[in-house]
Formats: sequence, structure tokens, C-alpha cells
Amino acid sequence: MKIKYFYPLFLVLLVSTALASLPVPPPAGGTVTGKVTYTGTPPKMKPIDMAKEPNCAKEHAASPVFTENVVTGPGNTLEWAVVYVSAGDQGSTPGTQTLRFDQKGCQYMPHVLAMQVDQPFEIVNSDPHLHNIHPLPKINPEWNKSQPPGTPPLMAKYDKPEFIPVKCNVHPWMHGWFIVLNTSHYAISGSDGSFSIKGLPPGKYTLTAWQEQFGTQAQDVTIAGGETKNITFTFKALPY
Amino acid sequence: MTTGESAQGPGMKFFVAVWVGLMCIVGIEVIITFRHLPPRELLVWLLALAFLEAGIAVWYFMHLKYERAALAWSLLPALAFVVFMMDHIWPDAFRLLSMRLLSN
Amino acid sequence: MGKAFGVVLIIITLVSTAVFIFHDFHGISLWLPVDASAHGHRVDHQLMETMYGSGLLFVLSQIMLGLFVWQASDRPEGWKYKIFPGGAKPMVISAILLVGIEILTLSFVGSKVWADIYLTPAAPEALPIDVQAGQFAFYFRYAGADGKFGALHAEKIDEGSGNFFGLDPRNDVAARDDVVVASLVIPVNRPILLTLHSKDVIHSFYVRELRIHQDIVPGLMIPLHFTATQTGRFEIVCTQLCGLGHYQMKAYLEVKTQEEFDKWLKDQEAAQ
Amino acid sequence: MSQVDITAESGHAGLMEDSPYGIPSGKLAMWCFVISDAVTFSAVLFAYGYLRIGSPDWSTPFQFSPTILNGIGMTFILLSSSLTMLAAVEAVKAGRKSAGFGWLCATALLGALFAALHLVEWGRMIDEGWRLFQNPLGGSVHFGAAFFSITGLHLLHVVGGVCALAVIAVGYRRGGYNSIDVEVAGIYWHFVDLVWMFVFPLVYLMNVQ
Amino acid sequence: MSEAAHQHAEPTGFIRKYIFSVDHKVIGLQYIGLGIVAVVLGMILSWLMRLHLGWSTLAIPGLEKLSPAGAPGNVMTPEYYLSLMTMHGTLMVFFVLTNVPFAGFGNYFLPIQVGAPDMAFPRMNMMSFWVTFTAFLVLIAAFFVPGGPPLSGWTAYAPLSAVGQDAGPGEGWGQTLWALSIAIFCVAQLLGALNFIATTLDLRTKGMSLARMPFSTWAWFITSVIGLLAFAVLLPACVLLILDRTAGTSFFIPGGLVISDRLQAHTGGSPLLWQHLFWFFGHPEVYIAILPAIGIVSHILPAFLRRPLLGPRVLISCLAAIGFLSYMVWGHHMFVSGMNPFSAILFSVPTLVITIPATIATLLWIGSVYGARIRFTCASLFCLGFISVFISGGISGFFLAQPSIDTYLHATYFVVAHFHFVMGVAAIFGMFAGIYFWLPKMVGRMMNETLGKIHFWFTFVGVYCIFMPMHYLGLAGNVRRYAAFTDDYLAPLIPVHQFITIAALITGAAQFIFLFNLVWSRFRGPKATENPWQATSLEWSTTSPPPFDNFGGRQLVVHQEPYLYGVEGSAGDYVMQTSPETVEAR
Repeated sequence: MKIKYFYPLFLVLLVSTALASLPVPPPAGGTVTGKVTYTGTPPKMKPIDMAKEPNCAKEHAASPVFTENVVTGPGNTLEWAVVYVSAGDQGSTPGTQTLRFDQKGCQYMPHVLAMQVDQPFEIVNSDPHLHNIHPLPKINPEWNKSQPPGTPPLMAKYDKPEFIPVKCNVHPWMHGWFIVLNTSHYAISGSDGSFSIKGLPPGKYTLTAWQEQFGTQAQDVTIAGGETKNITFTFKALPY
Repeated sequence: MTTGESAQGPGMKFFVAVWVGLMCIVGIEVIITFRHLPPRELLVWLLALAFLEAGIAVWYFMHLKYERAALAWSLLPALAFVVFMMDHIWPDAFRLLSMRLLSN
Repeated sequence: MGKAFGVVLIIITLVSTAVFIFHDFHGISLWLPVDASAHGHRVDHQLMETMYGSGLLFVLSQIMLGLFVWQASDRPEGWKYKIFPGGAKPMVISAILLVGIEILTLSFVGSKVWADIYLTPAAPEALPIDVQAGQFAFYFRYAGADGKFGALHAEKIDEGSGNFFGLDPRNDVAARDDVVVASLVIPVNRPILLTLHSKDVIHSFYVRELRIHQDIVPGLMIPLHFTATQTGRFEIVCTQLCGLGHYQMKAYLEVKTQEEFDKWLKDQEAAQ
Repeated sequence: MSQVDITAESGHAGLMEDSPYGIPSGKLAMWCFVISDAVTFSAVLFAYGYLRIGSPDWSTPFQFSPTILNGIGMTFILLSSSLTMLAAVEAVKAGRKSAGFGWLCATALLGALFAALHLVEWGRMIDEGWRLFQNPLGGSVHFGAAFFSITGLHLLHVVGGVCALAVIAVGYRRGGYNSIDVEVAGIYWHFVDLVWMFVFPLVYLMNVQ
Repeated sequence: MSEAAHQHAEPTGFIRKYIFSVDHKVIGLQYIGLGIVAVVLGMILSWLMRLHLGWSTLAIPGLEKLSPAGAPGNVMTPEYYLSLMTMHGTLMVFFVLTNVPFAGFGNYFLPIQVGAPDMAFPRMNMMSFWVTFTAFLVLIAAFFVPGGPPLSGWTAYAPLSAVGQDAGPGEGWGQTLWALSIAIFCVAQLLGALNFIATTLDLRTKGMSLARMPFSTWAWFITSVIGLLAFAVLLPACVLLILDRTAGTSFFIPGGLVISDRLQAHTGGSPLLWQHLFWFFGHPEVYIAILPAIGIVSHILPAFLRRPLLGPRVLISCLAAIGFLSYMVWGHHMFVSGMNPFSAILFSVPTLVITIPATIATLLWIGSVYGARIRFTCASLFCLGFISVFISGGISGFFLAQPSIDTYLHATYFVVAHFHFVMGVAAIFGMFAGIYFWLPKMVGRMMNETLGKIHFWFTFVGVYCIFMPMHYLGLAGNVRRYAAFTDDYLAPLIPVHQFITIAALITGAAQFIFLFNLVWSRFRGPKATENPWQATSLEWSTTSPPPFDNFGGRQLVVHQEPYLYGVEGSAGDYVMQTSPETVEAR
């Protein structure tokens, strides 16, 4: 039914975005779902000693927080991996929604913030003490700003795709990522390692999974119509 | 004033002799260098010769000998004092060796 | 005007001195905190000696100045000035003698105190702890079960994954059991030997209660030893300007009894 | 105008206190500058010594040929320029204008030659891969930093001196400068020579293989 | 000298007369003007800092407009606090304490006091001011560059100041400009020092033997000798710092640094080398700031005590001794810096020895006050105030000179109190005394005494309210250079900081009385006579203000010691230096 109308609709969409860049409804299309997993022994995550910041130490006294480089889930799955279309992308919509990056209990929420090029995001300090936000880009311009408690959110965006580590010098254990992508087709694996990328127009894609410790893996996927493809990324893990 | 009472140099012949002497000292420095002494010994020799050379240059070329003694007595002790005080930094230079952070 | 000056100056002097003497005001203590180290009383003693000597000089000279100005205020027109009894010479001689003796004693005794803290080697049974400062936190490393510290590799430092020291557990067995924590926990009454180093800029290790202070210079490993004599929880603060988070750069020193310390260390080894 | 001119030309002539050193102000100021500049050079040389002591992997790359040979040539030129400077001062004092001008020009030319040889030397080092921050032999990077900054500071003095000598030579011939100015310039020039007497052994000879 | 010979008659054009003037009096006023701009700026910075220290979450209206990155939502960030602190220190130490008492008053009065028509090298003098001005502009530019103003303190300790942007905000262009500004400033000071030395030694008028020079002249002379040798070390140090920052050298940066997770490319340098070079200059610099003030006060006091000071020769020897010792003590700034602990003892002893000449000078002043009939004017009040704050500041030196006590007190507010009293406030008091005393000579108008006295009382009591409590904070272990006091140990001390802040605001506000007085008196004050204070030195033997060549074509001849007060002379109870009468020594 819908496929019948797809091509004319797509043409119209192309023309309209090119001419007027009107708000566009998300194109219907195929979906890729799957899991990010590992084989081998992953490094043991270390408990974070927040003694330096008594506020945070108190907050996490009951259940200690661990480092988040390799967060594993049941069934050898990996959390916080980013899966995105790295080649053959089509039908991406520009990111306009303002994302939120929170600093709470001396941790970054979320640990990995994926966004599109030129997509605005705000950085919020929910703690009663100072943080400084120091993203360490190599291509994008670098900045390092501190955010005293009670000050308005910092607004930012990046105009080139890049994987940017983020740190807080005041609390050196705080560690996060800004993932700036050229596409709107991306997903971050959840606590069970699963991800799902929706709305892919038919075509041949390369999907890449990125994990901060283990690097990247790529797979080719062909989407024919409104189908759902299932793929699994498997990283090799080393204990140290 | 200069023209009146002082700075009546001894004439060019003498200065040429001083110049020859200075060149000889430079020669000695080079010769000592290529006898491959241990660095510390070489440093002592070279410094001694350099100070000798510098002294000759200040004394004759820069005409300090032909000025009133007060000038030399004002300038040189001040310089010597400051340079002497600077020597207080050496113990920390040796700390760089003995307490170097053993990483990489 | 002269009377006013004299009175104001003397009031300022007395009030300033009084605050030194009665240094406790409704919970605001304007005095040194408790001394918790084996050498601390000598520092305190030296400080008190100086306080008495220079405090006396301060009070005397300010009051003298105030008094003389007071006297000078209502003298008649055409007053012939009086010369200080004896003129300048006794003044100069007494200054040289009094201040000379004062500073001679101070420098002799004071230098001895200093030398005993900073120029003596640590006791052989001292507990070695490795301290690394970085923007803007301290981390402490205990050698672990094997009694050996793993080697440091600057390029391996990765704060996000908790490798603050740049250890290489993959290739370096000695590094695998090193205990890295964010608080300095030490046993009471046992000599401690810290090795201080910094991974980025100059920081400083300052514990008020221990009366100990040492800058941590990048590129150098600076030894520092002391013995804590009281159990408790004290602040370790950075006193050398190190960047925007300087004022939040601190850690805690926890002095425990030997048994508590042993238990704590065992727990940490197990947890890591 | 009045008093200043009197001080300038006929000295204090009973209107002023005698200068304690009996030399013109310009000469005094130059002597003070020389002392101050000597402290500057000492500071840099001390910094060099400090870092050298602290660097166990110090490189000693120089060989007799070409570096030291070139250095001896440069020393010869600079020392000779001191000699021509002395000749210039003698001539100027005796009022032999054209001789004074000639000797001044010779001094400036020798200075320029020194600078040129120095730059050739630098060029060779740079070709070999030496930089302020780089050591092609893999040893301490301070060698390049110390070498270029110390010799660079000296070179700056030489170039400044050559310019000053040229200005004074022309000015002297035109009558704008007098014999005292030439003498003051001479003190500076000899000082530049004197600094080289430390730079050559400490920076060149101490770094011979 | 040749350069002076090129000087011609008084220029008439505005630019040659007031801007690029070779007249030492105009140049002196330019230095003082620059100093006043710098001191107002520095004081406003200190207000902002104090507000932040008292109430660290306070929103200061309008601050965000001044610096959007430094104060989001008008709340000051710690890096902005540190930048303000750095700029405050740099402005005050270099552009106020060095510029006004030494370069400013020195330029104006040194030639007049020795009876010279101008400095020895007028054009070099002009150059020295404009180079200083350039340094000032370069420093101010650091406020407006990307990355923000520098934040590593006026001491700019490497490697924080040397590694660049990775070390945090303020370590980009701002820090480079800072180093550049200081390097330029060094050049200006060297030129100025040469001029001072040559003028003092060579341009004294007939009869002005070295022994007859006023204290102020002696102080400026000794200071210029100190400056000549001290700035000569800072200059290459700054150049090496700039090389480290821009050319990739590693003079002050050791290897293996990991800053913000980035391994730095530098290897093998030494942070202690910077500290040595900096403090080798830095300690003499402290005396460059205070010696002229001592000289000015010693010069002004006799005029109001109506008697000569006790032991004038001794006082001059003390100044010289302090100058000499200033080169032997720089390591006392580095007791706990990781310097060899043996050196600490070596530096501690001469530091303590400095207290001897300082005590002698103080006793000579106090002993001179004894038995005098003081004329209480603003100038004399500030001189008396100077003695008091100099004592208060000097006393704490006893503590900090000892490494064993410095172990506890280093880098606490005790140090802040010490140096603010002894070099900041004392030198500022000397400056105030100088302005109240000499303004009639400089602009030909008297200042308003009532306003001046109100200003004095606010300032005198105010500085004690500000800086005395800092001693207590220091004893309690309150670390300096903290943007806020958040932790359990320091939080209870915040009320003391709030008290200091309020005192600082009031005292600072009182300075506007002075500024008003200055401007008002300049235009509306009563006309000054040639010698309103009945003083004796040469500046009072010419018109107010002095003509272009200082003495209107006269060549003065000096017959007397500088401070013949309390003697019978034709003019009253004093005898001018130029007066040929014979005076019985008392």
C-alpha cells in the first residue's frame, strides 16, 4: 500500500526540502535492530572513589559507581555502543531537538550523548558544586568552561562529525562522550546491548558500531522495503 | 672628562699585541677541547680561560684600565655579586638528575 | 589630630593583639588547628617563640609611635625639638643587638626544626605511599601484597577508565595488585614516607594538622616523611595555583589505628 | 637649552658637581647597560647550565670541521672587529675624520660578516634537523633550544650593533656624532665581543663530540 | 651628553608638549596618570574578587556583559576569579607600585632635587614611558582575547603558564600577552634605570654632593641600581617563557606531562628554573616597590616634624643594605617549592638579617617623631600611617622568613597580609603622602586638607580592617588563591571574609574622595606658593609648577645639608639648601 506511493512521495520530499526546507514527517522505511556483544574477558570495571567530593561520595555511598568504559549486560552484551549509518546514508533529517547533557552525582547523564551535526544541546549542572566541562575534540573547536552551581545551562553545538571525549578536570573520574554524526540514523545500545535504527529508506548501507574501548566494527546491510533486519556486532575483549 | 684626564690608551701597537694574545687563548681553548678531558675538567679550564679573556677585553679593549678606579670598583663587584648569587640554583639542577620522575 | 592618631593607633594595636590572644569567637577559631604529627609541636613552638618576640616588637613600636605622636600634637608654637635620649647611635646599636640576637636564635633553632623535618631520611620501617597530584585531585597508591610499586607510564594515564597513575597491568605484574585510592589512609604512630609527583602542573601537599607542606613539582619525585600521632580525618589541600579547580583540589587524610588500617587495606585489595 | 649644552660639551665647568667617575653620562649609561646586559646573558647561560646538568642525555654533536673551524673563524672576525673598533676610536680621538669613518665601516662590515657566517652555521644546523624543539640525534631537546636562543640573543646584539655602528659612522662623518659617541659605541661593541668569549667555549667547545 | 645637547627650547605644539614630551616633568605626570588608571582598575578587580570571596554564589549585576564566559548568569566562575587575581597582582605590582613611586615621582623630582634642568637622556626617558604604556596596553588586551585573561597569578608559575590551552581557560593568548607585556615592561624599566643613574651621578648642580642629596633621591638611585640588575633577569625569563609557549621549547616544562588526558610533547625542562629566574627578579622587585616609598616618606617627614631625621647617613646605609640583601634572599619564596632544603637555610638567614636595617630605619623614624612638634597635614598623616603599616607588615616577615614556620604558613592568607601591608599598603601610603606633599608643586594648586584628612582616616583604619584579619585567617590555615571556601574546614571562616569584603568596599570607596580631591584641586584648589610647606630641598626653590627647564635659566648652587629644620635661618626655622647663610649645627 504505502510502498506504492513511496517513490513519488520521496521525490516530493526531496524537492520540498531543497526548495523550502519545510518540516518533514519522518519517512517510513526499514528498521535495523540487533545487539552489541563481545567475546573474551572484558576488563573489570573499577569502583570510583569519590572521596574528594563529599556530596557525591554520600550520594553513592550505598551502591558504588563503576567506571563506564566497558559496561556489560546479561549475555555478553555491551552498553553504550553507538551504531550508526556510516556509508550509503539517505533520508536523514536534520537534528533540531535540543539534547540534554546532565552532570549529576559527579557522573555524566548520559555517558554517551549522540547528536547530529549542528544539533544544539544543553549542559546542565544538577550538583551543588562546580563542574568544568572540557570536551577534547581534534577537529571541532575546543573549549573548556566551568559551570558553578545554579548557573544557567551551557548551550553548545558542533559543526563537524567527530567522536569527542568529555572530561571534568575538577572530578577527573568523570568521563563521557559527545558523538557528533552526519546522519540521523543512529542508536545507542541499551543495558541489554540492543539497539534499533528506524526509518531507513530502501538501499544499501554500511552500519558501524563504535565502542570507546574496543573501537569500531562495520557491517553492510541492504534494506529493501519496510522490513526489519537483525544484525549482531561482536567485539573481542581483553582483560587489561 | 674623557679627553682631559683619562682614556689615553697606549696606542694601537699594544692593542694588536692584546689581540694576538686573545687569539692565542682561543687557540688554547680549542686545543684543550680536543684533548677530550672529562666534561667537568674541561668546563673548569674553559671557564677560567673565558674569564681571563673577558677580563683582558674589559680591561684593555673597553678601556676600563684607563678610567678612574672607582668605575671598575662600582661595576665589577656588582656584577660578580649577582653572578655569585645566581650560583644558588645549582643544587636544584642536580635534583633534576637525582629525583627525576621515573616514567616513560 | 595627633591625639586622634595616637588613640586610633593604640586601639588598633590592642584590638589586633587581643584577637591573637583570644582567638576563639563563637565557633570561629582563628588559630592553628590541633597538631596531629610527631614533629608538629616543634613547629608550633617555633611559631610561638616568634609570636612572643615579634608581638612584643609590634606592640612596643606601635604604642611608642602612637605615644610620641600624641605628645607632639599640642606643643606650643616655636617649640624647640628635643632629641631622643642618646640620639641615633644607641638606637642603632640596640636594634642591631636586640634584633640580631632575636634572629640569630630564631634562625639557629628554626633551622634545626626545619632540618629535622626536611633534611633527615625517613625511618627504614616507614610505610611507603605513592602520591600523584593532577588537575584537580590527589590519588594515592599502596604497593599491595607484593610490596612493589608498578612502573609508571605517562602515556597510559587514562582517568576515564580509572588508570590515574599510568600503570600497565597487562605487561607489569607488579602493577596488578597496586591499590589506588582517592583518600590517604595511614596507620597512627607509624612513620610514613610519601613520594610526591605530579602528572601535569605544580600542586602542593598541605595538611594543616600535620604541619607539613610540600610543593609537588612535575618531573620530580619528592620524598616527604612524617608520623601522625592522632587518629582522625583531616583535609589535604593544594596550595599552589594549578588552574580553575584549584580551590576544589583536596583529598582526605584518614589516620586509623594499625588494626583498622590493615583491615581497610585488605578490603581495598579485595575490591580492586 | 643653556645648562644642558654646557654639561654636554664642556663638562661640568664649575656649574655642576663632578661626576664621580669623570666620564660623560652616555659612557656611564653604556657601562651600566653593559653590566645589566651581562646579567641578562648570565641568566640565559645559567639556565643553559641548569638544564644541561639536569639532562643525562645531552647531545654533543659538534666536530672540528665544520662547526668548530667555523667558530674559530667567527671568533677571529669578531676579535678583529674589536681591533678595528679600537682603531676607529683612536682615529676619532685624534680628529682624523675619514680614518675614523673608515675604521667604523670596517667594524660594521666585519660584524655583518660575522652575522652572515653565523646564519650559514644556523642554516647548516637547521638542515641537519636541529630545531628549537627538536634534536635529530634523539638526545635532549634542550640542545637546540639552548643553542638557538643563546646564539640568537648574541646574534641580535651583533645585528643591533652593526646597525648602530652604521648609523654612528654616517652621523660622525656628517658631524651629528662626536668622538664620545664613537667611544660609547665601542664599549658596546667590545661587550658583544666579550659575550662571544663565553658563548664560544660554553656553547660550542663544551658540545664537541 | 650628546642627546641632551639636541634638546632645544620648550616645545609649543600640543603633541610635543603633553604627549610625546621629552620634559621629565610631563613624563613623571604621565607615569603617575598611568599609575592612577592602573590602580583604579586594580582596585575594582579587587572589589569583584572580595565580593566573590565573601559571597561565592552572588550574582553581580552586569558582570555577564563584561565577560559572558567568565560570569554566566552574573555568577563569577573560578577561572574568572583567578584571572581577576592575576590581573590585579600584575597591574598593582608592575604598573602601580613600580610606576608611581619610582618612575613617576622619580622622574618628576629627581632632576629637580639634584638641580638638573632635565634627565640625562630626555628622549630615552620619553621612550621609556611609551614602552611602559605599550606594555600596559598589551596587558589590558589580555582581557579581550579568546581563552580569556591569564590566570596563573602574577608569578606565572610554569608549567601552568607554559603549556598552553590544555591546562585550562586563561592559558591561551592571554598568558602569552602577559609574558609579552612583562618583557616589554622590563625593557622600559631598564631604560628608566639607566637614565636615573646617569642623572643622579652626573647632573648634580654645584654643591649638591652625594651626601647632600635628599633621601628620596637616594632611594630612587638605589632603586634604579636594583632595577637595572633585577629586570635584566626577568627579561630573558619572559622571553624563554614565550618560547616555551609559542616555539615548542621546553625550558620550564618537564617531560611526560599528561594534561587533560593529553600527553604533552615537551621533555626535560624544569619548573623550578622559572621560579628561580622569576624570584631572582621578584624579590628585588619587592624592594623596588618599597624603597622609593621609604625615601619619599623620609623626605617628607622632616618638613612636618620641623627637624632633621635622626641618623641620616645611617638611614641611607640602611636603604643600601636592604638593596644589597635583596639579591640574597629570593629563595625564601621557595622554601616548600621542592627546592633543595639546604638552600632554604641559606636563604633564611639573610632574610632575617634584612630585619636589622628595616628595624633601624623604623626606629630612626619613631625616634625622630619623639620630641617634635608635628604639623598635621594629609602628607604628614600618611607618613605616620606609613610607619605604622610598615611595622605591621614587617613584623610578619619574622614568621615567613623561617622555613620551619613557613611550613605551616606558606601560601596562606598570612602571606597575603604580609605583602599587602609591607609592599602594597606601605608603598601606597608613600604615594599618597607624595601626592599630598608634591601636588602643589606639580600643578601649582593646593589640595583640600579636609577631604584629605577624611580620606586618610578611612584609608588608615580601613587597611587595618582589611589586612589585619588576614593574619588570623592565615594562622587558621586559610589557603590563598582560592576562588571560594567550600570545604568543611574553611567554610566557618567565611564570616571573616565577609567582614574583610565590607571593609574593602568602604575603604575602596573612600579612595574616590581622594580622586575627587585630586581633580577638584587641580582646577579649583587655591594657588600654591613656591614653598607652601616651608621645606628645604631644591624643588621648593622654583615656581609651582616649575618652568620648562626647572629653574628658569638659573643655575642653583647648593650650600646646605638637605634637612635643616628647627634651626634659625633668614626664612624662619629652616634653611633652604640653596641658602648661602652659615648655620650652627645643633
